[in-house]
Amino acid sequence: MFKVLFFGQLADMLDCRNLSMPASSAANVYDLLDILRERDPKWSKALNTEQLMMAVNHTLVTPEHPIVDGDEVAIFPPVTGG
Amino acid sequence: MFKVLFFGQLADMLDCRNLSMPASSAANVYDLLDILRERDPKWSKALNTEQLMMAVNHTLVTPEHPIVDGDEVAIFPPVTGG
Amino acid sequence: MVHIAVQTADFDVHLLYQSLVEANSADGAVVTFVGRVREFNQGQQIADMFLEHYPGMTEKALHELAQQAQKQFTINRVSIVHRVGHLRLSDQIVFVGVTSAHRQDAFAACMWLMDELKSRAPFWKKESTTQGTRWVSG
Amino acid sequence: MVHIAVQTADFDVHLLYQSLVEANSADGAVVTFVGRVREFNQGQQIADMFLEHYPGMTEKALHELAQQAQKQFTINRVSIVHRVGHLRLSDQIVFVGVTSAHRQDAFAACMWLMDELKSRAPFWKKESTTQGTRWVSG
Repeated sequence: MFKVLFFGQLADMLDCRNLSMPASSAANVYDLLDILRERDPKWSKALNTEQLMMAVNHTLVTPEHPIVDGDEVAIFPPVTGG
Repeated sequence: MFKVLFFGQLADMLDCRNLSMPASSAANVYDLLDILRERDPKWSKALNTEQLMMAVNHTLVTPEHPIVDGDEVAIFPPVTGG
Repeated sequence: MVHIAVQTADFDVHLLYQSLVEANSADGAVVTFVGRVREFNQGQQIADMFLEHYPGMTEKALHELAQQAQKQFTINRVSIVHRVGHLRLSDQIVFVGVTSAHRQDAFAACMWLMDELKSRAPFWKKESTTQGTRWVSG
Repeated sequence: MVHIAVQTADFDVHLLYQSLVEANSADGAVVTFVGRVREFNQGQQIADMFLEHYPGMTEKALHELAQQAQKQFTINRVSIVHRVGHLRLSDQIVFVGVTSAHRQDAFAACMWLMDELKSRAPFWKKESTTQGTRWVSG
């Protein structure tokens, strides 16, 4: 299993802050995004943007980054701190 | 009359912090420096450098700046505040 | 020295400044930046703000930025404090302080840290304006 | 707002910071620089220092720099405090604080002010080092 977290406006749009998925369901973040977009039109729309950032185990990654059992994957809109 | 002030290392070298001169003695700062250099070898040496800054009435000026009666002229080495 | 904090409470600029200079005779330059909630953003009047963050990742990201700054610039101490949760008009949001022997290095590192923090650290701002609530876009 | 002071007494960074942000909801960015007497300069160990200045011209020069910064950059408040007289190791020498809606302007103005202050404001440093006393060359 791995965890998926959502933050900011994206979490509001999905009305979801976290979920768990079987480790075998996605080999990398790119796959994961494809699978999530297929859930329903709301998810498809919210995730169909190039304005997403992603982290695996608290480190920013590119979509090619692999996902393995036990990972914490986070998907979020551009950050706006400071 | 006008006043001439010296500061920093220049004042130490000249062993002089201020003096007064007749208004007619120098038309501008350039003239004033020439006159002061003629005082004696110590003054000549201390003032014979391009590393001098000058102010008239509390404003930085170039050597061409005129000197008139009542002015306060200051001559000093490069500033080192901050 | 690296000091990182992510907190709901306000921070004390004076104490943070003290920790940058205490027992520090090597550094002639201290540059600090404080970011505050300002009245207008993108043309709308701000009433208050909610700052969401990613607990766990946020402190790690700030630590990494501080360490990277210490490698990239000739600086010594770095202090970064970022608030989260509900903030009101004029509240302090973020403190970044850097010490160095020379001011150019301290300025450059402090600016770099703020740029990186704004583009890489997981914070998201939701503003309450006179026209309702909106997420600030990146 | 422009606040200028030339003084022998130490200054309180916290009070100066407060005066920059008090009743100021327009400015999201506060950048401050503090210069301090550091242990080594040009390879020699500093024990203490004497800061000479040109009374009358100094405050005028700092006022003019602050006003020029307010014309040249999109900033609001400017505070400059410079000490003179005898200073010891780690003592605070100078404070420059700038507020602005945006951090880039505040950083740029604060750096510009320090550069100009160092090249135009009439201060001269005499350092006491382990090898004797020397005037710092500009």
